[in-house]
Amino acid sequence: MLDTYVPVLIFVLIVLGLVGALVTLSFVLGPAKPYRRKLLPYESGIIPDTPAMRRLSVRFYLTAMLFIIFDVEAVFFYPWAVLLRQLKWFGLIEMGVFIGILLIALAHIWRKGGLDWE
Amino acid sequence: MGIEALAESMGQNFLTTTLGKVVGWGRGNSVWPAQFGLACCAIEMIATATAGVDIGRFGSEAFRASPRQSDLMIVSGRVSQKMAPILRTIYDQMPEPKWVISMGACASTGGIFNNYALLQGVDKIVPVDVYIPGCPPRPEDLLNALMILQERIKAQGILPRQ
Amino acid sequence: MIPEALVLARGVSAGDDWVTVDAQNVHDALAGLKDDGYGLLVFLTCVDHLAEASGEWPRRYEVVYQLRNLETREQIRVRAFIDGDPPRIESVSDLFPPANWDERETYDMFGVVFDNHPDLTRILMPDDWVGYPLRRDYPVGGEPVEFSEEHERWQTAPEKA
Amino acid sequence: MTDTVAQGVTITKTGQTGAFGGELLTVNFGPQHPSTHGVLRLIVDLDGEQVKRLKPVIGYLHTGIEKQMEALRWQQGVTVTDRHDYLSPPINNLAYALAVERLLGVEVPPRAQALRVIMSELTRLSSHLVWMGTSGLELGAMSMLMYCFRERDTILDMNEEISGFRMHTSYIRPGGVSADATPRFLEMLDDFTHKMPGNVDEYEALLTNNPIWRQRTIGIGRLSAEDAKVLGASGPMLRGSGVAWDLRKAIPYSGYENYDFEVATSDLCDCYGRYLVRIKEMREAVKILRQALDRLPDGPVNVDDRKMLPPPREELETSMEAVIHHFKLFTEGYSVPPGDVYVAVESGRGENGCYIVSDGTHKPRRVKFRSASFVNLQALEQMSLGHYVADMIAIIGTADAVLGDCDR
Repeated sequence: MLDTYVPVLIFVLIVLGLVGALVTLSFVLGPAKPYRRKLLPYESGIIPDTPAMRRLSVRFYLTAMLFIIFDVEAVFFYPWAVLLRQLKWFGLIEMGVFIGILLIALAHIWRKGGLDWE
Repeated sequence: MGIEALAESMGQNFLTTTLGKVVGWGRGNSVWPAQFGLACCAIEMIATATAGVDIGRFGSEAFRASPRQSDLMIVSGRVSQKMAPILRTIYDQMPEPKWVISMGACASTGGIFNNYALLQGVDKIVPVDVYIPGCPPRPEDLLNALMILQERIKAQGILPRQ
Repeated sequence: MIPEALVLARGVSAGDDWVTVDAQNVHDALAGLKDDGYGLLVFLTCVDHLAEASGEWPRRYEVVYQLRNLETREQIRVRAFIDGDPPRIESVSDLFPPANWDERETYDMFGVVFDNHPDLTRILMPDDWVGYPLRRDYPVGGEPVEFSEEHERWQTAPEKA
Repeated sequence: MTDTVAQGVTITKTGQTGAFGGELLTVNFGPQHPSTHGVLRLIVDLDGEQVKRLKPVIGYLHTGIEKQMEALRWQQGVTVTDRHDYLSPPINNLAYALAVERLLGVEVPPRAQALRVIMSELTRLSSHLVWMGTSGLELGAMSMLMYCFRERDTILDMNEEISGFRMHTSYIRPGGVSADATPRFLEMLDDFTHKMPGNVDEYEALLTNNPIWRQRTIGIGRLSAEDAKVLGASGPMLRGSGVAWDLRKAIPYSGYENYDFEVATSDLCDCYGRYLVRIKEMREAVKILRQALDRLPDGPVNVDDRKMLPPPREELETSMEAVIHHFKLFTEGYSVPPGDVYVAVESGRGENGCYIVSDGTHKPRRVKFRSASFVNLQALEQMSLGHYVADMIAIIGTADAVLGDCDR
């Protein structure tokens, strides 16, 4: 039963090998001379003395959260789409309920003005 | 059974080289310049990057905006006293190995402006590898300088770690 | 037009007519001209007449305002002579917005202080630069070039030839 | 915390809160930035993505050109005037040459005036092409750079054909032009004027109805006609707001009055309007080139005043005065009667003027270049308040500031 996962294993090994080789090669072959002025933050040539960590407005956080919710929702569509034929009606109704709930949530957010930026 | 003998027996489809040559070849043919256009030479540098005189044939068409991703700084234009510390900062923030091409008379020696406002030659603040005469030099001159630099990079091979 | 009392002299030089005004009432003169239709301050600069052979200038610094009337296409140049260390004059950036940077540049290059200018700091030179480059007594600078007339050693016998 | 000071420039009071309680973030669009068309530094206060305050800091390309010209003789100054606005060298030469000629009271022959008009229009075209190429590149239209620089190379080949130099031609000098137009140049110009309108159609096809270009430029960087006049903007910045002020029509110089062309204006008052103005100006420039080529008068191209211009080489063997004139010119140079003059010419960016004060010696007492970019950059803050950072890139592009011209 496990042999169906062998190609995945080979793929992972190749990826790890390649990435590992690239990283170690560039670490070994590339000269590295870190000194203070090189590690200072780059801001178009000026050494910034203004703190970069400023309190950002809440809108960014709100938009990020909304994105995550609806992005994760999209992830659930993939397995459903693959098995659409086999699941026949049961799958459709099940997904319909799932989408319906999130649609109501989206309508609520839209009405409350969570989507517009200003 | 030296390497050459092995190559003989394998019917000549082997290429034997040293790691240094491979590293030099890789680095030489993918020198990414930092976008450091100052004055008139910058316009000729852009002209070099366009289709007419294509710098892409030498692997250098990716003008990186940030010094972190570039290994060649083409100082194209006159460096004023106010710009000198900034040029030095940008040079410092470029990762090793890095090279500098001083494009044009103003960058190399202050050019026709021998006065209080200009840095008389960029080699006063950064080590320069290739100088290009001309005011502004033709795009072909910039390519010629790039080829000279590529020969020099290929000859360097593996650089010491520290 | 400018009230006649303020005008010290008037003339035409190479086709451009100019007016000399006393430094104290430059602001009123330009305000008068502005109401008269000269809405655009083309540029504002200063000329240093230190040790000048030709012409007898009342004072060392001459601040020049070039005004233009967009409708009638007339141009006029207003001069004001000032002196002192640092030379001071009234700022006109409240009448003409472009004067803001022009005055900062004139301060940067000549050291002319414009009273009640919103932000009189250096604009072209580095902020910690000492000296005012465009004054006649400021050396051109740069590196001495071997074969040029300014280079005294070259004119004497070059022992190290 | 005190005011945040970067290199002596006080920028913002810390703790200023933005719209939703977020603090203002001070960001440097510093001298080395892909979108600032040169070494312009903008200190920008951002509330999230919106620009709350913008302070341009210039001077990073200050070359001391005005001091340099005081140390050079009258005829030597031409090489320096090429290099301060490096996108329109002949137009700077023209301003300097016209100023010196007016001081001397000298008039150049008609053929020289026509050649000067040809070189100015070619330069205006190449300057607009560089603007469109780099502005397109910034707003995502990468191929614009390739298209525009293809035409620019043909213009540079023409520059090289007539003056031996691609960019800084030093072609227009006090007293005339450096060399007569060669037949090959006239051929290339004739061929160019036939091809160019087709190329401009190509640019329009790429950009004018391009939805991304329209979205990024329409309504961005509004500058009303009244503000443009008050701020002293000139060139496409002024004509893009509906004010039909073009120095070639308003105060004609060098024979512009006998060419018929329209002043390109658009009353959209935004980046898109200025783009349309520049496209129309390119078409008008080709029309002027066409007329100048058809009615190119023949005759001398220089003033025949021996005090001002060296005699032809072959004359040096025969006549003694020629040798004396030649010697005097190249050791001391000619002197200009005392006085001051201001001449303004219309460059691609706006009004490029040259104010010269002469004290009768063989070096100018003071040369001041009225630079269009220096004044247009002051309108940057007013145009970009309230916009997003991405729109500010389009606004920097539309100001078409050349920092060599701005810092002199």
